[in-house]
Amino acid sequence: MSALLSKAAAGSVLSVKALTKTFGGLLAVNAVDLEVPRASIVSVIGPNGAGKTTFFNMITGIYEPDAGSIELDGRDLVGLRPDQVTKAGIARTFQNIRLFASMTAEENILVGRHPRLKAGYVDALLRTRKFREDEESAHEAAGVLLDFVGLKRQAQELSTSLPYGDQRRLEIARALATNPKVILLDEPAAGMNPRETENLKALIRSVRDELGVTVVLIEHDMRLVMTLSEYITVLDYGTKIAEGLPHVVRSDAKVMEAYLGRGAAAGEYGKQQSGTDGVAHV
Amino acid sequence: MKKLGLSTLTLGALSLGVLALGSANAATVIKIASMSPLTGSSSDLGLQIRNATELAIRDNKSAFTALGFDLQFVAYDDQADPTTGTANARRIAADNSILAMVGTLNSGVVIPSSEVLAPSHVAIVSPANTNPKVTDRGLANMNRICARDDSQGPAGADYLVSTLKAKRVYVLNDKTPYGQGLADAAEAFMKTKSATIVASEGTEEKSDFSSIIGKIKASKADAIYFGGLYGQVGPFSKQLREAGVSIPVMGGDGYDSPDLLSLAGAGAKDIYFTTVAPPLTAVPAARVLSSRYNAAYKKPLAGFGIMGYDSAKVVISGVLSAIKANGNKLPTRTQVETAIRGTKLSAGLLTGAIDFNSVGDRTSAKMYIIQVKNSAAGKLDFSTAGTVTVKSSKQ
Amino acid sequence: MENFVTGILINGLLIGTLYAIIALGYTMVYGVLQLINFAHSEVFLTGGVVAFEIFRVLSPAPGAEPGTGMNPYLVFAVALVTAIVVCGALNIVIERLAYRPLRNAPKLVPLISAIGVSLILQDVIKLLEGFQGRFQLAVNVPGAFTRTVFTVADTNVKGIDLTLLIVAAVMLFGLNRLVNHSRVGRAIRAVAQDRVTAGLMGIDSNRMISLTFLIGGALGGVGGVLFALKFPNLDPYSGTIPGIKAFSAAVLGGIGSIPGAVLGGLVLGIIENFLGSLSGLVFIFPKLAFLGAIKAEYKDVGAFIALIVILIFKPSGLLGRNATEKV
Amino acid sequence: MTASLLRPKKAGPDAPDRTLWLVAYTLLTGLLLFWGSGRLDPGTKFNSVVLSFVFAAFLGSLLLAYQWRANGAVKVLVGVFVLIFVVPDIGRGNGSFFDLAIQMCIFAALALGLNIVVGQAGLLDLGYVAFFAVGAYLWGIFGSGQFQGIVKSDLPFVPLGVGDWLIPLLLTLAGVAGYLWMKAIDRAHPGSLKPRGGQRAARAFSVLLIVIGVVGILVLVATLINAAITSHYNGQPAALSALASGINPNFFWLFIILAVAVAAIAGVLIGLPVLKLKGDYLAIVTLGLGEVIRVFANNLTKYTSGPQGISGVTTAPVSLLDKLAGALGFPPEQFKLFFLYFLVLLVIGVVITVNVRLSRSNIGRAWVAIREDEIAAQAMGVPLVRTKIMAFATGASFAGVMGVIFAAKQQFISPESFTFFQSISVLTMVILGGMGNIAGVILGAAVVTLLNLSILTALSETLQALPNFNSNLDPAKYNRLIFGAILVLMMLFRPEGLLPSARQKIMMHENDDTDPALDSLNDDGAIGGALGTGAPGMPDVTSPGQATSAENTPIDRTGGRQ
Repeated sequence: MSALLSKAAAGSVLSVKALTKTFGGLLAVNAVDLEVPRASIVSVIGPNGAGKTTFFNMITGIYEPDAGSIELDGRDLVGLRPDQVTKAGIARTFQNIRLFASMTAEENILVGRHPRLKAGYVDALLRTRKFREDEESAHEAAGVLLDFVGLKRQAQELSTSLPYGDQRRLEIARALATNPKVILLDEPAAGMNPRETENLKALIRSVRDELGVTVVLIEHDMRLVMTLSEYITVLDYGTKIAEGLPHVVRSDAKVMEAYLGRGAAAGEYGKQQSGTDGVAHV
Repeated sequence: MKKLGLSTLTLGALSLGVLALGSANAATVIKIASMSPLTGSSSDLGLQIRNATELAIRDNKSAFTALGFDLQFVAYDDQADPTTGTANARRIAADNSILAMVGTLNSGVVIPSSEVLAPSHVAIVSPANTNPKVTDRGLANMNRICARDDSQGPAGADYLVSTLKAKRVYVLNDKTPYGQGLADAAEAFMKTKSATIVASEGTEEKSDFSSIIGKIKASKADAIYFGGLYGQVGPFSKQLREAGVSIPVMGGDGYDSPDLLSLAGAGAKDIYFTTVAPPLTAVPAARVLSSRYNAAYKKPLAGFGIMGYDSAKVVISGVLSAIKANGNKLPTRTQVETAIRGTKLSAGLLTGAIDFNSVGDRTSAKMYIIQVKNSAAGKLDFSTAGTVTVKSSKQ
Repeated sequence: MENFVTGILINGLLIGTLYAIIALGYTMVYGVLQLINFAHSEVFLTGGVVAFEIFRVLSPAPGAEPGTGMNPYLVFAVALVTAIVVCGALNIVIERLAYRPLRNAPKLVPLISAIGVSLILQDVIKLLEGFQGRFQLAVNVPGAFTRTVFTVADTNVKGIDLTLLIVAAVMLFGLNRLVNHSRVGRAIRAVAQDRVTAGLMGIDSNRMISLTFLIGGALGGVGGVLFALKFPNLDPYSGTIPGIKAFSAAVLGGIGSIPGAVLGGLVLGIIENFLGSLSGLVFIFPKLAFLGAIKAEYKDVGAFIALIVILIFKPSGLLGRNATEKV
Repeated sequence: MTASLLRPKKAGPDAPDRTLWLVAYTLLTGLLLFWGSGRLDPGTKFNSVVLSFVFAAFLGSLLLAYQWRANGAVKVLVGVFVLIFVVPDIGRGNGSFFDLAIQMCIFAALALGLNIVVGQAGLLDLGYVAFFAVGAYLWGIFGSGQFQGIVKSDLPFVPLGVGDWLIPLLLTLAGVAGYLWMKAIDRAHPGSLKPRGGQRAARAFSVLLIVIGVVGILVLVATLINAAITSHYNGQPAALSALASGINPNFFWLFIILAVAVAAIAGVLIGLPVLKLKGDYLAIVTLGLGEVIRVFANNLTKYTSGPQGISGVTTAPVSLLDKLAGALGFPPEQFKLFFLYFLVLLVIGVVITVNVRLSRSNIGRAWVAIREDEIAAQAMGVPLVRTKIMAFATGASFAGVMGVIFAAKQQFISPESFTFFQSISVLTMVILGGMGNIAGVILGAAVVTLLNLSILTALSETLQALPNFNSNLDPAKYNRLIFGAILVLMMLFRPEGLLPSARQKIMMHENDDTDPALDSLNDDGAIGGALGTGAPGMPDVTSPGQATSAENTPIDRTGGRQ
């Protein structure tokens, strides 16, 4: 197990060491380490209130950690503003969708291109060649990304008028527009029906396979997590209680206890539902 | 199609309706305009000017109908804002039936407006603009019957220093063109005399004067010159006297209103001010006008009302003499302008004889020094403490 | 020298208490609706106009000999009650007509509506008083309030000053009891925290919001009466400046927190008086001649600059808590 | 009909081609205007109220040209016909229409500037008129005798004592040292090791030093410029007397460009400290800053001659244009109006182009993004403070340019023109027209200016002519009531404005359907205010101050299939 870890560490694009955050007395995240190998799909799971979103918000600069370091390809991101973190190469989606309501699908994605555009204020004023090329490349990229997430036809529709599943995929496309090295998905499957979850699984895989973007996933849908992730880290009450390959984590006693409570860990429930589709039928 | 038909229909109705309104009536119309703030915090003073002008026009309507003219009054509200003032001035210039104007209250409004009206020779007689710049520009259409800052200020200051023997004077102003102009002129005059100016500052405060009163006490001043209006000086004096400071407070014609007594209450004692308008007690005609004004507008007549009335009288007499000079036919605006500039009027005026010098300032004016003290009936009232004749420097 | 300083402190405390009372009206409404109730300055002024009318009618004319007419404290009580009723009702009507339909609109919309209401009220007051031929209202304050009760180091403390402090203390105590220790208070705070969840708990948030506006209006009315008695000169436009200063006090103390509004009011009152009197030191310490430059006209500006500086370094105000940030 | 006129949809492709009707409408209203203003036969003139409405209807043809689907060339033709031919001709006859047209353009440019700050970036600025004052005083001081007064008061030139420039230099150095120290503290405490206790105080002190440094630089620059000017005019009585009516009026053109820069810098200086604040706080602080600038204009008597104001402001000599105006039969006193009218049209054209180009660029999208949802915008890489500063500076520069033109038109400026009520009336124009929509905002400016300077005045003129009219009912006396009523009614019934942009309409009616008591999840009403409208279904961003602050435990949605 540790061999896998060390190999991964060498090639890891994102390495988080001893990240800690306290709110008043509450220890939300307690010295959590996370190594994310390049072009991999990893997940961070744990019951509600385990500190997953806080952990995400620290990586993306929304909260400043009390201790620990976050390195993206060797560069420490702690203390950077969220827009600087995005520019450095980490994009994210949100637990509750935060699309720009009054903008069309394409415009939402164009905003994602903002950090990559070189044309400045004066270029926009004088419509210089640099500006026109920028806009052209942005629209082109938006078209590609819309196609990538299968929303080509809805390009000019307002983001709020899209069905829920499409809005989720649009948010992912918008995050991809920032040319990230790593994309953080915060419960993308929340509220999705089985068919939409299958499409999402295919999309996440193609993000990694075709775009070479590393994916870090927070998700409660165990079937999705188990089939997609190459590596899983489990948080409970802000501390890491387990990590490893999916099948290892699934049978780990501490994980079951965290999810199902003490009795379950002792195996009462384990026997009846030890079906193939994973442990935590919470 | 339905939408289009409707819009042409309404436009047609609009134009038909117009015919009824626009028809010319029998006697040729002569209009005299007034311009003063009818909205905002200084609308109380603006209304005095507007109403007094209307009253004067109503009194002289018969003289015009006798000559076959219909004298009308139109009031403009400049909201004490230069932009609105110039916009109104353009409207007045465009309405050829308006031959002359009474106004305005704020120097900041009359300066740009008079420049707009100068090319079309619409004469202006101002009851209240005391800023020297107003007439120093030498416009042919700009006249005023009130005293300039640089004559009213020294008149008050001279009384303060020589008659009341003030040695340490605290100078205040209300940060308006009127108040600061007056205070600066008074301060300059007092510096030439033996008085020392302990402090000179402005304040736009209208309610809590405690910090200024604290400074006045600390400065051990023995007199105050406050360039401002009664709406501010009233409460200031009330709080001053309540804080135990009984030194005299001297100011200009901005104090001249019965509201000064009601606002200052017992604190009005020993307030002095200079004004060209006579106190109601001194001139019987003023008392008559005051009762007629009160009847018509349910408001007491104040100093600005008297000045407005006299300004309107000057305008009316100017128009009348222009008509006579033009063989009882409708005079041109230029004729009215020269007639008004050449006014030599003494009868029927409350503020004494009026004639203008080359730039439109009043050649000489009798200024009253008014003091607030207990009258015979034991009530605090205005009484004349002295008079000063003020000559204008230019001829 | 000590006369000078005590003068600053006492006057600062008095004007500060007035700002605090008005600021409470802003804080209550802001806590519940996150809305700057720009119209509050006119609701407060209405309290002053009510006081003017009551004292004009009931209390003896200034000239009349002492001892006639109603007991001044009785007239004061009548004025307070009338102001509470009138201003409370006015505030409820304003909320019902101009704010409730905009409850879900973007924040800017009810804010603009509030500015509109404040402009309308200014001219309505002018129309009402104008018909009776009045613009400048001189409040007929009975002797009991203007008489100097005692003097502290050359600063006269008058009847109205004491009444002001007593009424403020009583109101603060009552408000604290109501908001923090009563069922209704809990309901209001719940609606302030989270209107949706409060609704789920069976609280009719509309009624609670109307109640908050009633309380806010009543506070404004009382503030108006006290202001009118201490500074007995009003006109339809004299509500704006104290209104803006009171809101600055509420923000200074930490918008949404009741003790914050009181602390903010007092601090602003003292800062203002200090800046206004600063150039007075020249007379006491001639060496500090350069202080003469800080003239009285910079008094109001100073108060604004203080507000801006505090907001930059402690954005949630002196006593305010950093609001939550759900991401 | 009025309903459809009031809510003209941007004509979609299927709308009927109305070229003919457009031409018919323009000619009809043009004819009425000619007839009404006595250009046809001087005898009959419309009553002034009707004339104002006819003038408004005539300008309405521009609105219809914009809204209706019609042949492009005809639209341009109508625009040129109305603006270049008819309005000046009417203006020749009646100067007030000329002045009105110029004032409408000035307020339209101001509204467009404020629209960028409020409409597009969602930053409620209640002190916007301050930048208008900066532009007006910039040209007012140099374009009039005021500048000579200032120079004279500084003469005779005393070479700068060591102390004069040394102290500000030291302050600047202190500022630089403070900046380096702050950077050192940050480096010594990378990332998570936030400075604690002593270090934290040290960092705050270094920020204070930086502020002192900024003040030092400003004072240093001012002293050096002052010394340069005074030494230049020292002992040159000829040069000094030439300043009698201000610097060479041809500099007017330079000052229009200069006003853009100065106003933009003022926008940045005012914007920087306050832009971390949210919605309601920003509104109050900008209101305060607007008042601070008005009080400075009122009290720096040496430079602005305080409440007395500055008179005799000149404008650029344009002999060519004057000859043209003379040829067209304009009286000499209208030459200046003639020049300013076309100058204002030109500037409005530039302002609109800048506005359109910015809104169609990544900057424009960034503005809309931060108005919609700051957190999401920042997460997409949009730098919040820099984007907001750009909005502030752009808005300020529009106001600065118009300030210069306003000073030239009025020939006299005083603090009375730059009050809080002016900021509110510009805000009313933006709201009435349609926040965020360029054409809407221009319409709002036109309607409010027409109402305030023309229709209301005409109405009160006509009413006064009626016998025994009670002066208390004169509408002109209650324009605040009318302004207030417009604001409230617009917000209640049509918050998106007369001519809404599609984007604005959605935002304003996002959750109209829910009962106000139990509103949608959109607004969870936590303490603290924000202007952020928040995407639907998302709790509102509520922090009044810093974006990042203590998190209360979020109500985690129970994920996955239960």
